[in-house]
Amino acid sequence: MPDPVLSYALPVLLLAAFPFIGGLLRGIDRKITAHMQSRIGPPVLQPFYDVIKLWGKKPFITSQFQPVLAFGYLGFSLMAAAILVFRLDLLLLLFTVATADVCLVAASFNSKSPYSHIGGMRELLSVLSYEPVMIMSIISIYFATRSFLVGGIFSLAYPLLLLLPGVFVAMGFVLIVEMKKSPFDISASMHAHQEIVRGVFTEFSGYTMAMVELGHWVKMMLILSIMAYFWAPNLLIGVGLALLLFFVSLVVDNIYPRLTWQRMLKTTWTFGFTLILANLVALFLLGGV
Amino acid sequence: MDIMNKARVKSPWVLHFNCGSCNGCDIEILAALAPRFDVERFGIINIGNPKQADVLLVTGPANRRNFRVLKNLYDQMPETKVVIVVGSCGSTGGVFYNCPNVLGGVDKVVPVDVYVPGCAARPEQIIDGFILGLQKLAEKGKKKVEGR
Amino acid sequence: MPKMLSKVLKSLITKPATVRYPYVKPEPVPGTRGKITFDMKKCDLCQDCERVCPSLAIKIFPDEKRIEYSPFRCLYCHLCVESCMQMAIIPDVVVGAPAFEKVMDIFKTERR
Amino acid sequence: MYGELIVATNVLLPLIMGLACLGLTGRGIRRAIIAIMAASLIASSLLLFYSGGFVYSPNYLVEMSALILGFCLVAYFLYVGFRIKNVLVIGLTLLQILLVAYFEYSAIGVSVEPALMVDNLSIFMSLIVNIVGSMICVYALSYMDEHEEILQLSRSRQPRFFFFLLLFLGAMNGLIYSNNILWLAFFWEVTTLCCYELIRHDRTKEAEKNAAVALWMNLTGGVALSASLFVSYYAIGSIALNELLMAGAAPILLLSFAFMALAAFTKSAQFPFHGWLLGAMVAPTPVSALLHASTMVNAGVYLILRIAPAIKDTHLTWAVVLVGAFTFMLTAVLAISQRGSKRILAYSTISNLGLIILCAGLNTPLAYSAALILLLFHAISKGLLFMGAGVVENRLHSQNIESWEGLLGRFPLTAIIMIVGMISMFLPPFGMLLGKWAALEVIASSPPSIVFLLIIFMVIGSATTTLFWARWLGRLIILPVKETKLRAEKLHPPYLLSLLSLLSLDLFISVGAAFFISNLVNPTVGGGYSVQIGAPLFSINTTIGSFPVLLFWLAVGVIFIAGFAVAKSKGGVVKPPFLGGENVEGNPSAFRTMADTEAEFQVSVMSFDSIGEGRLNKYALVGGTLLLALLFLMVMF
Repeated sequence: MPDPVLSYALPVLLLAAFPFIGGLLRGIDRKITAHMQSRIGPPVLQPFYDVIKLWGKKPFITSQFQPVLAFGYLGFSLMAAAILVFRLDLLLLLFTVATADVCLVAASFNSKSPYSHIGGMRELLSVLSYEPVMIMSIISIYFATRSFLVGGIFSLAYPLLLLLPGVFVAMGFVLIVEMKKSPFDISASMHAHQEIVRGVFTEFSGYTMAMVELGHWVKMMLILSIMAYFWAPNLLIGVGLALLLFFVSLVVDNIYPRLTWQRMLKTTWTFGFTLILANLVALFLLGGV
Repeated sequence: MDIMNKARVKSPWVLHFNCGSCNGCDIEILAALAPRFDVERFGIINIGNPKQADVLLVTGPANRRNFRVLKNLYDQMPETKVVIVVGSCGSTGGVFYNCPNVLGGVDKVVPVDVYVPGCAARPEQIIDGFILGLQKLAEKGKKKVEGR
Repeated sequence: MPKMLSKVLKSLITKPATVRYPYVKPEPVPGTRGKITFDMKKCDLCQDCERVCPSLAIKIFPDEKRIEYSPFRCLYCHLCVESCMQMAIIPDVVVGAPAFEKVMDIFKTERR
Repeated sequence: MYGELIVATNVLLPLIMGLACLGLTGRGIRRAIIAIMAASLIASSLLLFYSGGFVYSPNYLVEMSALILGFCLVAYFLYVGFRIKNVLVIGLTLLQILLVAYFEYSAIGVSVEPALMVDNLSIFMSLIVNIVGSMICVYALSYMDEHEEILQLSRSRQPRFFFFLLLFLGAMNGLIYSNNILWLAFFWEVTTLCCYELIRHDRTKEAEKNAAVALWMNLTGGVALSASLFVSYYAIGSIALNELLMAGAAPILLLSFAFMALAAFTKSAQFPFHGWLLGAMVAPTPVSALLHASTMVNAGVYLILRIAPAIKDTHLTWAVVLVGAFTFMLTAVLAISQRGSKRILAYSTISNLGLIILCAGLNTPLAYSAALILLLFHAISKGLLFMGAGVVENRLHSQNIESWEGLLGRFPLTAIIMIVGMISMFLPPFGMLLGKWAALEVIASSPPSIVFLLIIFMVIGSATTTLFWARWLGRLIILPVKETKLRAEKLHPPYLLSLLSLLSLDLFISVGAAFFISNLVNPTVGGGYSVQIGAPLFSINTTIGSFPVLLFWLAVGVIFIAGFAVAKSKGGVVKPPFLGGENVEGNPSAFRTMADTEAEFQVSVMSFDSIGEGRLNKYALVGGTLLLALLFLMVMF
């Protein structure tokens, strides 16, 4: 389908919408969380107010490199989103997400602050905990589609979810880690106090923080979009599916306490690996490949 | 820049600093954050980090040990910012007025924008204080724009 | 966890416990110790209240026949109310309102 | 004539120039010698690349002298064994002498036509060895001056050092040109000798000890190679590598290949032979750089790549894959518990070599391409990293990465070189990631019997790789507020020349990866396989994925330019870190304590002591040994 509208205009539009939908979702997230805690919560547009306000504050930085790296986090997240909407290689997407994370960690390591150093280290550990699961998920998608290109998902006879339910659940873990939700929020919870102040975000302020926040939304949207692709031919059901998992992650956030990094690693790896491997073995046995 | 000011008023992030209070006011602040009063309705988040905070919420009188800390935290908050003092001790020194270690009100150390009386101040009053504080924040935001 | 789960889901569908404070003002609770006012018709400027005040919130200038009371200093302990022989101090149930400046409440009398 | 010229410049000239270094000890003369040597090595390898392969057979006299030299070499090893009283060394050397002497006795007059054969793989290796190797030699000029200054030697030992350095390059070239397995074994032993002598260069107790370990492990490889020679002679009556590779996969030949693989594992420091490469870190840094980037470990990989097409579709190849995969994962995990800069680099090398061996063992066209891509980019990046680490080590007098804190503020140029080197090891769009991308695709398309195991090894290995590099990278870029402005930094000209040329080479071939893959890697793959990696100018395509390299670089460029633009337009006031408000005026890395005193604080890297060497080494040794047993078990099937 060489339709220029479908192959270029739509992805660009989608890409531009990514931060907005992400921000809206963050607002909904806060609203739902508040209601779960029997509160009213902020308006749905609250995340946008926050980011606009942060952008307008007087800039404090830790060094000349920090804003560049913070922008790198946003930029590489957007780039990963671009890779997804333009239907390029999924492995490439993964590497780009890792690059974005390294940018964030590097920015937090940039100042000599104990809090952001511990936060950065923990952020690396959470990368360590979700990256293998994510690579395995992508390889599983490859097993189902025989292609690493996103386009392969669209040429499948069955929705991906029917072939890879275990992988879908495992991606749920990735989502929770990426959203920095409890129980995997050791590097930095999105608000309120914690033992290391704001962890990896401690030394960001003003516009650098705004960029990091935007990048965070984009990344959340990225994972949710991958989830949506699990029902690729009918994206509407896919979006519903992604939103369902989003809601589940909020519930989990509210009922689980924070884990230590060892527990986090054990949980994501054991559950993720077992789910994916069991799924793949079943796929091989049933001859679905 | 109107949008900016609106956003500023809609999203005041709070740094709460206990300057040596008896914890009465702190508990009331937490009560204001908790579901019954839920100040997150106004976008107020207890951020705990001066670099991202807009409102410095101080309880307790300034004393010789930690006025430096207070000053430092204030300096580390980027403009635009307001300082709200909660409780009588923070406003004037209160019952500790004559203690050898106490300097007096928080306004001896950093410029204070809003005083919330009470011992301890009730959550309703803290919310009222916030409303005044946000007015001040909007004013400061406007001034900043005009100042350019 | 299951307990938490049911709780979380229940509060998701029930009405929030939040009081919409600035829009809905609560009824003041009787018996709360709040701000004080001086009934200058009864006050004889004896300075009893000034002496018992733990935080020096009341200052009485007998010569000028003036009382200065700072709600920003007051502890709302109502020792003054108890100590006043003339029953000249009227307790309120609401404490002082927040303000930009620490304004004093000033009471004057023409008596004596 | 042309072949003779190449052999003369690449194999003999280093020896002659090395001898010249030994004789003419002046500093200026040495610099001139190294400069000439580097220029001629690079020129001849480029010439070789442009004019293609050749075959060359030296006359009988040369062959006899090589044999005699070989026996002299082994005799020297025997002497060394007695001197350091190492039973293993003595035993292995005796075994070696026995094997070779018996072979010469029984197969007298066997000759190989041609003795040297240069094909595309040799050319590929030769480019890596000569270009990176000569840069390291240039680098060593400054490094050794500084090194001896620090040690305060009364008499310079540099002539000896450079002799072995150049000999090493010559031997390496000989090794990759050899077609006669006897010659291969001879050059193999020469590299062992150079390695041993260079590791013990500083003559400390530790250096001697580690050199002995390196010696016996590599002698094991030498013995294995001789055994392979023996077996192949009795199987096909020839000791020509090309004939052996053509001969098919009879069980007896598989035994020969298994011995070669064993030899390769010792050289490439795969489990359980990883100990010697870690011990080699006591040597001066150019030695480490040479071992890791251009010579020693690449010899092993070269041998695996050489025999890979021949063991395709045998069980042996899966054993090779498992050794590579196991090493890749476990060393990456071990690396996160390390704090010594050179130790992390060493583990990273072993890990990447494991990945290369894994790919080579998987034995598909794409896998072979992936192995070559990894080999190429690894050599350059690792050379750069070691050279940078050496510069830093000479200044800080410490190998601990804790002391690297804020390098960007202190030595900006070196730090930027190190940062680029590190990024090129684990982040896109640099070449290593290109290789890893290809490797992931290869692993995903490997047969179902082994794919799950490989996937688990691969994901854990690559995730931990990200962790340890990012952690180290974080040390470099700490900028205390005092030093937010970068100062200019002075480096010696040889440092500057070698570091910057490798840096630009790294960037250049990473940006033009598509071009280099189609012109350098694909012809090499073409020797044994059908090329499966398409490389148009802008992107690299396989049948199952695509990596738009140039587009990626463009995007990275845009992101960073935009980032700088935003940073420039918004600016900002540099503020000290948040320390709970207890900051000390004027000193951003101090705080006020409870007792109102000022105290400096440190931020250090997270230590993963619980998963350190003490716990994992035994798994490494036991697992590696079991896998080696598997290697020989597989021969029988």
